[in-house]
Amino acid sequence: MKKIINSPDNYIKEMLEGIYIAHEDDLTCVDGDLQVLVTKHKKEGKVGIVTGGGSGHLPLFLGYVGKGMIDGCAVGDVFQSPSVDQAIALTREADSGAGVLYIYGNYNGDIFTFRPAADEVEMEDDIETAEVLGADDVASAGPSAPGEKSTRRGVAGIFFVYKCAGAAADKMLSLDEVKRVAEKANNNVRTMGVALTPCTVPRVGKPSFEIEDDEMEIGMGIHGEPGIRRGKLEPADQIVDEMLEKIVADLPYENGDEVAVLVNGLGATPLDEQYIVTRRINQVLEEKGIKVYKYYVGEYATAIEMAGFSISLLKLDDELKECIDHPVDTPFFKQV
Amino acid sequence: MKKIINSPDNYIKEMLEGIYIAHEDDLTCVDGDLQVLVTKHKKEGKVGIVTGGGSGHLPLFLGYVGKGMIDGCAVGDVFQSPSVDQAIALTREADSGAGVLYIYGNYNGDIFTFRPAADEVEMEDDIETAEVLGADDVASAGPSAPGEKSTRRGVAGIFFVYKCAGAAADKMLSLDEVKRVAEKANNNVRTMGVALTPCTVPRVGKPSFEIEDDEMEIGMGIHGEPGIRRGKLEPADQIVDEMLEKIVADLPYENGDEVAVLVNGLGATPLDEQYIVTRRINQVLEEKGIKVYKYYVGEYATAIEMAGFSISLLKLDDELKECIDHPVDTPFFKQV
Amino acid sequence: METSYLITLLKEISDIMAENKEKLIAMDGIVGDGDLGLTMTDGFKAAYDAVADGAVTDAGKLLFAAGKAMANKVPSTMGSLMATGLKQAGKDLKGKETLEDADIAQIFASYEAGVAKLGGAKVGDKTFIDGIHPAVESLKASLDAGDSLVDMAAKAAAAAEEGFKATTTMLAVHGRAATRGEASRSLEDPGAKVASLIMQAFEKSVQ
Amino acid sequence: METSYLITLLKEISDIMAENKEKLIAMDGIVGDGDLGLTMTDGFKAAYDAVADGAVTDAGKLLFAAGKAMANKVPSTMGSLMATGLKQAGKDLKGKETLEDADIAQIFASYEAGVAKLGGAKVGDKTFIDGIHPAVESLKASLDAGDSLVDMAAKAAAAAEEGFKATTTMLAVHGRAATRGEASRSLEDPGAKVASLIMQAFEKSVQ
Ligand SMILES: Nc1ncnc2c1ncn2[C@@H]1O[C@H](COP(=O)(O)OP(=O)(O)O)[C@@H](O)[C@H]1O
Ligand SMILES: Nc1ncnc2c1ncn2[C@@H]1O[C@H](COP(=O)(O)OP(=O)(O)O)[C@@H](O)[C@H]1O
Ligand SMILES: [Mg+2]
Ligand SMILES: [Mg+2]
Ligand SMILES: [Mg+2]
Ligand SMILES: [Mg+2]
Repeated sequence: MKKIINSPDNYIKEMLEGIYIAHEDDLTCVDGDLQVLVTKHKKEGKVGIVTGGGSGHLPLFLGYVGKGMIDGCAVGDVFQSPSVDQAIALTREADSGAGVLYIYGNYNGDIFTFRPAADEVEMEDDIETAEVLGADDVASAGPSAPGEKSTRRGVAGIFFVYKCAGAAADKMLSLDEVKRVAEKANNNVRTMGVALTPCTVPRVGKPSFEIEDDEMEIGMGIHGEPGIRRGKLEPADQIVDEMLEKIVADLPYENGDEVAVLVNGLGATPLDEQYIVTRRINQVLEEKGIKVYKYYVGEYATAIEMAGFSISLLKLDDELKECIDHPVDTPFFKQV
Repeated sequence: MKKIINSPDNYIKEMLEGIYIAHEDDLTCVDGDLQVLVTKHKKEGKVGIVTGGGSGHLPLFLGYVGKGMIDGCAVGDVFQSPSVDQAIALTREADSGAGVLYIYGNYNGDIFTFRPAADEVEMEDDIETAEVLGADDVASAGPSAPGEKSTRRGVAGIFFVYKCAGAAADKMLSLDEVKRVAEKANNNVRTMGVALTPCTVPRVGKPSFEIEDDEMEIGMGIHGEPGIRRGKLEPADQIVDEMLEKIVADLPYENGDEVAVLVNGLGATPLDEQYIVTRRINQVLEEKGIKVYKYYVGEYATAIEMAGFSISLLKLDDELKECIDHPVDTPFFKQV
Repeated sequence: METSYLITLLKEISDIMAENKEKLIAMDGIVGDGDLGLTMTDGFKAAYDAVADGAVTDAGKLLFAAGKAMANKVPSTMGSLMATGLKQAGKDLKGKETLEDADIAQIFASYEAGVAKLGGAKVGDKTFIDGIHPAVESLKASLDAGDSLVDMAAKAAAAAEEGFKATTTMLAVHGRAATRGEASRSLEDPGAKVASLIMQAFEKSVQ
Repeated sequence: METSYLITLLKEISDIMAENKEKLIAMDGIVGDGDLGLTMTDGFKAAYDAVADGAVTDAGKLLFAAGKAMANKVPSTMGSLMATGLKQAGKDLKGKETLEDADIAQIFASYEAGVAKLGGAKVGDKTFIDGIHPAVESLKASLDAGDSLVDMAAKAAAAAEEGFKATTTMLAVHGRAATRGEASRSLEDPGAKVASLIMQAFEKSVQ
């Protein structure tokens, strides 16, 4: 394990200390618990939006805490959920009377954290809560039947859910309305990833999986879980084509539909490669008659130091376009 | 070589195509040459600031082309300089009557490009030019004698030179004044890096150097050139201490001096580790009585997919602080 | 039996997880993200540490406190499920200052019920439930048959291990393993292995 | 000699760089960034390609055009230096439609002068200059001695190779290699190797 750390046991603590130091003007923690992080720019009367999940995905999740996006985040150990108590403390801090929306990935560990927390703050603090579970990873399960809850995992596409819900909340919409917008974004986003190398959880000390020098893992999980296909590494264009085939087929598109595109590096993929991928995405979507309203390219949701990338497509309507255009100022993501 | 590319020969072209697609509203190329890139938001009467150098360092150099920073960039092949003709075309486009300042790294390849270009545009187009050569890498050579030109290479610290000069130009200062500010920033910035893994130039196809699984290379060059010390990988704090020792000693500091700090990932280093480093930097500077005015943490100047990081310190006075605070909006870097 | 026996039990569980840390990491690495060895080791250690001083003598409060400590320490899928199992057992044993064999059997029945309620998994879904459920059934049968505690524990441990082994015939429907469809069938479920380890620890704790 | 000989010369240089591509990458990888094999191969190929059709017969214009093509193709340290050498030779041979032996010697003297002017390196700085300079000296001596062109070339190639070998006694003062101080001394300079290869190509071109 080749990492710039002091000890695996202090990994999260020291990382968080660095975050509070670097972003002192914008972020603070709740009750001295570094793992419960809120914005210093709380907007009174606004619906609070909070999230949470394991560490190891920076800038996800805590990096999006700020103006125009989300209000707080509870982070667990690497790839581990935060605790119920932390979620409770977070919710209390994020509420300013208009209720709190939980947006987090559809993953049992996190569900087991946020649902009990919601129960408790509703009972004890009369805070109204709602939840939207990110479930954009088309490689993690088939589509759910109408009415059934999705079994898909939430991955990088949750960025779009934060972005849209954050804009709606910033416009001072009600909890119901913010939830409706978040759900719309969530229903309209699809993601798929590919890994070239594994990642190493510091306390585990060895890579999450083994992969040959000429192989790739299509559809791997964001913790390095096995994907849907292991195969020889292919040219960038071919990989993009396979991924887009799955992503686009999963949500019906009509000629002229518009999308926002997120090309996301998983941690160790040079930006150059992400732009080579962007170029191909543009070609393919043009062929399919899908118009790109906006591109986001970079590291938005990583798996520590995994090499690889994911593509997320968010289908837009006028309301979501307005949300996409809304300015944002968070430690890791700014849109002017 | 495990890369998401189509062919090494098309690496730069396809990467640049992706950049123009993703940042269509902000960037355009000159005369159809993708390697010569200018902002779409040219400010009339402003001193033009241009830069250039090899590809493979994203977001350096072209990522800083935009409002409040620099106006254009010529990029060469991976780790190669752009050509004289490209630098000439760039200069002509960036000038709007107030002259053009070249800011680029102190490296023969680039000097051999920009000096002849400056000669030509001064002769043929009556464009006034000036140059400031980034020379912040304390590991690349000893300090130069007073009056002697530096033999140090320019690395990540050039970000601060862009930032300060960009602010000065945006405030509509004259070429002389912008150059003065750029020089001040340049004289006040020091950088040192450490590499954990090499990088692979696509057309070379193999890593730039070999390094054991438990070794690090302190002071490596930004193209993966050998550094000043190869040793066993140490805890983060110890590495930071060694680097800061060299950086701080190189420029006299007094108790109470203020700095801007750039913690820069070289391509494959997780943000988590960069924040662990940030935490230690803060401790050490506090001990030394140096106050941090602002932190920048992330990938600002990479070496393709090298793992490692660099630390840059910019010593501030009131004028430079104002420059640091100036808002910026470029494809890769935004400051609100 | 004194309720301090529960401390012994938690100690055995904590120890067996630590012994099997690498094995659980490896097993979870095949079907999931490989963290199970860490969460089970840290979680059961936290559960044990929270009550090790013997200050709490109410069996229910002791188990609940252990569960709460685990929940805060390792809030992952299995971490939360195991914590909830402990807390459910705590709720059901509240007020007991001594333990009959039937109470001991009840602990595991409550444990299973807590996990099932939070996670919603059914027998045959290839989860922890498939390890714990046969053990709980075996404990009931032993109670009816009047087996000694030692025999009860041995039979339950054997049943759990068999349940675990049988997961190689099941299709995963929960968590990441479910992604792999038919390919998941022949793989052992690491959560069920945890159930088997818990019952082995129980067996040791009564020897 | 016809000026088309220059096309042959450029072809030999281009070929020898291609043959030594990996060797130059490896050598530059030790002291620098490892790109020299790429830039020399691509650069001299571009130089040759620009004039290969024989359309330009003025020796000066031909060499200058070759240099310009190389400058645009590989604007790196050595790329720019080599291009400037060619351009300087072009300037100095302008107007010549045939070539005497003295003109040929002049090409290399001009080449060295161009490189020295742009780069500012002196003999002993452990650069390209340390390979080319002894060769240029040898060419002058051969001219004075009345050597045949074949002999001139062979002696110059030997001198360049010796000059290259002698770089292992020098301390680097230019470029990245200079960072390493005393540790750089025993290392071969890859730019001087390029000088030696150019002179080898020259030797072949007159056989
Ligand atoms: N709903 C459920 N009920 C019971 N056990 C479950 C459930 N979902 C998953 N499990 C068990 O959890 C194990 C994985 O636990 P863990 O490693 O904590 O998951 P993850 O790392 O994905 O959060 C599986 O092997 C399975 O036995
Ligand atoms: N000022 C100079 N004059 C002549 N040759 C030089 C000079 N500086 C460097 N060189 C030569 O250039 C070689 C390296 O060339 P190159 O690989 O293009 O450099 P880089 O990759 O650092 O730009 C060195 O081996 C040296 O011989
Ligand atoms: Mg997990
Ligand atoms: Mg797991
Ligand atoms: Mg080189
Ligand atoms: Mg180079």
